[in-house]
Amino acid sequence: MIEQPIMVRIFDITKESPGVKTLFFKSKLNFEPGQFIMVWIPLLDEKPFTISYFQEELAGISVLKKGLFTNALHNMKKGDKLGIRGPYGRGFSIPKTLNSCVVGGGIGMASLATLTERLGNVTIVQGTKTASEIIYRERFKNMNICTEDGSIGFKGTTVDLFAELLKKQSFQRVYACGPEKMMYRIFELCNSRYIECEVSLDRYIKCGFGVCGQCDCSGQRICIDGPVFPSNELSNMKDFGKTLILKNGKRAYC
Amino acid sequence: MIEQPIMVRIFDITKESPGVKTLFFKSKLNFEPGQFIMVWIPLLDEKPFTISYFQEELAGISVLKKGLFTNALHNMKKGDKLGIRGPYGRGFSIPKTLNSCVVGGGIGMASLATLTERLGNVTIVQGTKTASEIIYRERFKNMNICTEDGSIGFKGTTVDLFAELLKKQSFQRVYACGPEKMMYRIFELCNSRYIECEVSLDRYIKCGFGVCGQCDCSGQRICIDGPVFPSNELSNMKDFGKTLILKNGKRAYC
Amino acid sequence: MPKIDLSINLCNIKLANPTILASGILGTTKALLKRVVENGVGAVTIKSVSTEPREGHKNPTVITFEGGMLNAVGYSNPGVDAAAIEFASIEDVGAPVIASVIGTQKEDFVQVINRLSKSKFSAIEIPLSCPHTPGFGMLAEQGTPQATFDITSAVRKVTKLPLFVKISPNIPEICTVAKAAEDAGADAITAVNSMGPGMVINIEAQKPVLSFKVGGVTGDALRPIAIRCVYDIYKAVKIPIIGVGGISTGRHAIEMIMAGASAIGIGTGIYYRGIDVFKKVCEEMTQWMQENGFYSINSIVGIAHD
Amino acid sequence: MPKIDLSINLCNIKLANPTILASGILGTTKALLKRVVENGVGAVTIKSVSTEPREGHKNPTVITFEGGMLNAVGYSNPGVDAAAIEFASIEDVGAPVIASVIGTQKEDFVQVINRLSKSKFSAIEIPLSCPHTPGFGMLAEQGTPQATFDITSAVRKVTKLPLFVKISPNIPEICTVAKAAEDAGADAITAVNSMGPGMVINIEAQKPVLSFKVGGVTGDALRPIAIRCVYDIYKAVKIPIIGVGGISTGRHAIEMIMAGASAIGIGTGIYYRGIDVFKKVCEEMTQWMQENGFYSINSIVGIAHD
Ligand SMILES: Cc1cc2nc3c(=O)[nH]c(=O)nc-3n(C[C@H](O)[C@H](O)[C@H](O)COP(=O)(O)OP(=O)(O)OC[C@H]3O[C@@H](n4cnc5c(N)ncnc54)[C@H](O)[C@@H]3O)c2cc1C
Ligand SMILES: Cc1cc2nc3c(=O)[nH]c(=O)nc-3n(C[C@H](O)[C@H](O)[C@H](O)COP(=O)(O)OP(=O)(O)OC[C@H]3O[C@@H](n4cnc5c(N)ncnc54)[C@H](O)[C@@H]3O)c2cc1C
Ligand SMILES: Cc1cc2nc3c(=O)[nH]c(=O)nc-3n(C[C@H](O)[C@H](O)[C@H](O)COP(=O)(O)O)c2cc1C
Ligand SMILES: Cc1cc2nc3c(=O)[nH]c(=O)nc-3n(C[C@H](O)[C@H](O)[C@H](O)COP(=O)(O)O)c2cc1C
Ligand code: FES
Ligand code: FES
Repeated sequence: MIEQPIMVRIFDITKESPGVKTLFFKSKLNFEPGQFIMVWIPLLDEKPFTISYFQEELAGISVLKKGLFTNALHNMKKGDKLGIRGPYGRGFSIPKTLNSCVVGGGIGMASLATLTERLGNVTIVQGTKTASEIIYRERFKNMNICTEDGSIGFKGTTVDLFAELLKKQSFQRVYACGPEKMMYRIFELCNSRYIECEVSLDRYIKCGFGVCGQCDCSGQRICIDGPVFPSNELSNMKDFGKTLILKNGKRAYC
Repeated sequence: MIEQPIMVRIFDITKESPGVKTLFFKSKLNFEPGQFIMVWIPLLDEKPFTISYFQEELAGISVLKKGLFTNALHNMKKGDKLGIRGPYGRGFSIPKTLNSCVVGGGIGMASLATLTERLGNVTIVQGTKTASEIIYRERFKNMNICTEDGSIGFKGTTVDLFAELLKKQSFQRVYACGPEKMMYRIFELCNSRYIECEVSLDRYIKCGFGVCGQCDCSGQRICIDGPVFPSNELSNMKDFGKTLILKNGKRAYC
Repeated sequence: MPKIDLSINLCNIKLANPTILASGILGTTKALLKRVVENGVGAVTIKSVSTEPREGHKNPTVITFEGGMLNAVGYSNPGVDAAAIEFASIEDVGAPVIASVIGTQKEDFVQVINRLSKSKFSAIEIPLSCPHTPGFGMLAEQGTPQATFDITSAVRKVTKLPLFVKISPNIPEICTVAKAAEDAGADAITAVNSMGPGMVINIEAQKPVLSFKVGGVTGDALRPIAIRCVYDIYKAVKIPIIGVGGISTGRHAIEMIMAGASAIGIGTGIYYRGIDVFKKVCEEMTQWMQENGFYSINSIVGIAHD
Repeated sequence: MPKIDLSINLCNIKLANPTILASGILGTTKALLKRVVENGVGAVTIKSVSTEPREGHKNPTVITFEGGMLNAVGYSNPGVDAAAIEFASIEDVGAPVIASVIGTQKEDFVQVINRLSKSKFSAIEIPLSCPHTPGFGMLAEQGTPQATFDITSAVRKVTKLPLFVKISPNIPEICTVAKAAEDAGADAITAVNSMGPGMVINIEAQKPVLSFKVGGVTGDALRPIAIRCVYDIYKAVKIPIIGVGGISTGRHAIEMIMAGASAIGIGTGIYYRGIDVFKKVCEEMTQWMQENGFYSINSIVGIAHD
């Protein structure tokens, strides 16, 4: 394998919410839910995105507008070219017939989308700050939605809603992706109830294939050992929920 | 494939004639009759030799003492190490059930030995200057032998003896290896009788895999296009039987 | 049969085996160094540290091609103050740790070394040879014999730790540079840094892939060059050599040691064979030594020479 | 849809396509040159010729490794008198033929060129950059800017044929050398010669494999270095560049042309893909150009530059 971007044309663009667009492109990636690709805009930069749609050689990434690079992605048009390489990393484990729940906070829902499709019958929790930020409403009809401002669904965070759900039912496995503090609390909740949990971590990515050391979390490389980690590994990762490493190598709090 | 010598230990040494020794070594070469290997003596040189024995992972080269390198080979002992790479080149074609004849002049017989074994029922002509130079007498019991001094067998050259044989019988295919002048005359004899002929040419070899251009014969590279050439190709090779190229690139007469 | 002993003594540092994690690969955190030690390495090198924090180049910073890898990370690092915290009580990692120190001028090297002096590093390495970071290495002419002598001398004055000078394969006068380092008091030569630089262009994008356009070449492509450099340097200096460049198997390691290396560095090999490349290389070396009648690393060093 | 046109005009030589057989590969006889032409090449280069016959180094002279090839042939050639006979009526080969001329001093170059002047060569190439032959190229310091200028000037005086100067990837000051060649009247730069040298040691034999111990590195390992060299030289000189190094596919050829090459040389590619590599590369280029909306080679030259 050669780790170099391949150029693909944007086949379609859909708007998921005011801040999130999905860019579709044709691709024969050998992709597992939870893995990511590196997206290159020549002369600008290259950044990691999860594949949020994957059907019949059409793949999509759902991009939350944040800074320079995601802005540039939002400004792209049908027919424009992007470089992609990957997929990289270890995805979610997908056991058959488990009673499971996915918990997505904000754009974290993108990482869980293809997993959710694969799992089929699964409890879905999606939470955002406010109603307009909820994505994939058409795609997943029976989501348990929550917003911090209560503008739609349950008022509160995904952690609050998940805790509510746990009062009524139990799960054999929980998958979470979102802000690290949120994931950490979901992980704790699961641990206290002996529920297996897998979360998809987020660190600054450079190489994407395990050599540069940029994406460290307690000796684990997010890009190749993760981004998905199960509870038993997370228990040994002291940095989880606490510190991350910036582009320049400095530590910062999550 | 990586074209670098692999060291093998000399497993056994047998004397074929006063001037010819066979060195055996264990090897899993994927070898076809007519192909050759490059034999390396570290710090000395590396030269081409045909595989003259090949049975159950035991391969042998029969070496005629000629100059510095073949002398060094003759001085080696059981257990000494040699580098080998290959096998290289195009070997003899081996059609089933043809009535065929192999004609070996001098050490040329070495190139024909494994072919002869593969063909099974085949007419064998071996010629040398004198009786003591005949090799493989135990190995091939029913050889038609000739010597220039008549000290054993037919008195004359392999060409003479082959011409005699042709008076009594015909062949569908003839294989020849020996001095180029001899091969050229066998080729002519065959042509005049519409017998298919294959000869194994001898040119100075450097790379062995078709890049250096040292082994040219009329635009054919002996090392990769040959060393075995069939009549129809030989007909277009003007240098065949006439000129060869020395180590320094100068032309000389065969 | 005598037992195979892979351990070495490199400038009075004891290594369980001759493999060393090369600088810039995974050496960003103490946790990662520890992980590499768990995977059987003999010693580790931290990612190079400068006085101030550096973001490095933008992505793409590391790519591969048919013959190896290209990188232009650009010396991203948190600066010496943060590094001193990250690598405090570095002795915890369980193997000797080499501090890689960079600077744009010799005072910087001195400053970084002084500020790291509280951590128990086993040696200092100064790469004067990066081919793709403005202000440093080859792009700042730190790789000339004179500059190598000057920087090495300045560093020598402020540390008693074994001092390794890391040099570039891109210069015809490599032996002169190695000699200059030796003369200035270096305890070992690390040979080599990445080669080139090289460039890969994506033809559909019509642009170089690396954001810095060019990057240092490592991996298989570099190995024969690195072997030749070590072979030549071995004849030119008396101090030990740490051979680095394209090593990913036990055979490669033995080859480098036969060329004259006393220890070997591995970087790109992690890409080729995983983070446990160190364990694999050691196992392969042990097996080869067993089969070929060698029982210590010392008995192999430089034996390809006449 | 416009027809794809691969033909180029290189210093007023018309080539059916931009592929050129690099010097030293198969260029030993007229018959082999003809064979290469039958396999679709745009122009061919003869193996370098000196005043006197040369045996070159002993075998092994050419080996391969994971990243490419190593050679130390050592400029074996029959000398100019025999070469003049071999390459008489060279126009028969059916494509432009470039004479590669070497010497230990500038008078040798002049002498060889004069003696070859009866043959209808289309251009002269002088490699000042071989890394493994004592008396020539890098081992005779012919690759410095000054020596390059001197030899090129001397040759310029005795031939009206297009003059190509072939330079080494092993020197930091590659652009200065290219500029020196241009200033001295070269019509094109051939970039690059083989890299290194490198060394491969057989660990069971405990000896370097090549009889000359070291050899020039070519093939995949060289490509990113060659691309970078051409990219840099393109900015430094106005004359065309023949890009050589690691090209074995149409994509590689396009990449080299985007870096700034007007034509491309192929050597080791013959090992990777056979003697018809030229045909394959041209077919692949044509298809790529079709798919990507390019119709002439000219429109691609240097477009990776900002
Ligand atoms: C495995 C993984 C999968 C991801 N999947 C998605 C996704 O599907 N959709 C989505 O919108 N976002 C995803 N992200 C986050 C996305 O990479 C960042 O939002 C994006 O890089 C921001 O770039 P920017 O220039 O717009 O913002 P900036 O202003 O440069 O940065 C905003 C924040 O984004 C993060 N970031 C920037 N560069 C990188 C980088 N190279 N690697 C990791 N994080 C970076 C930093 O935390 C930074 O604080 C994913 C991140 C990871 C690690
Ligand atoms: C395809 C092929 C298969 C061969 N198989 C055998 C074999 O099975 N047994 C055997 O005894 N000999 C074989 N030879 C010939 C053998 O390679 C030479 O006899 C040997 O190289 C002589 O080396 P030297 O140093 O002893 O003699 P030198 O004194 O160096 O040379 C004697 C003659 O050997 C030839 N020769 C020398 N070096 C080479 C070289 N690198 N390549 C080709 N020819 C060379 C030259 O014609 C020279 O005139 C074969 C040659 C070829 C091309
Ligand atoms: C991604 C990457 C980053 C590197 N960063 C540094 C660095 O910060 N300091 C340094 O001295 N060498 C650095 N190097 C060079 C390596 O330490 C090593 O010399 C080179 O990679 C050759 O070894 P290899 O072929 O085993 O990778 C880096 C190499 C790579 C591939
Ligand atoms: C076996 C071999 C012999 C060579 N001989 C010569 C030579 O005689 N003169 C020369 O200028 N270059 C010579 N070269 C260098 C090539 O012309 C070319 O510059 C180099 O191989 C890089 O291109 P490649 O990667 O396509 O092989 C030789 C290369 C090889 C592999
Ligand atoms: S991003 Fe380089 S190791 Fe993970
Ligand atoms: S020996 Fe090199 S081409 Fe045949």
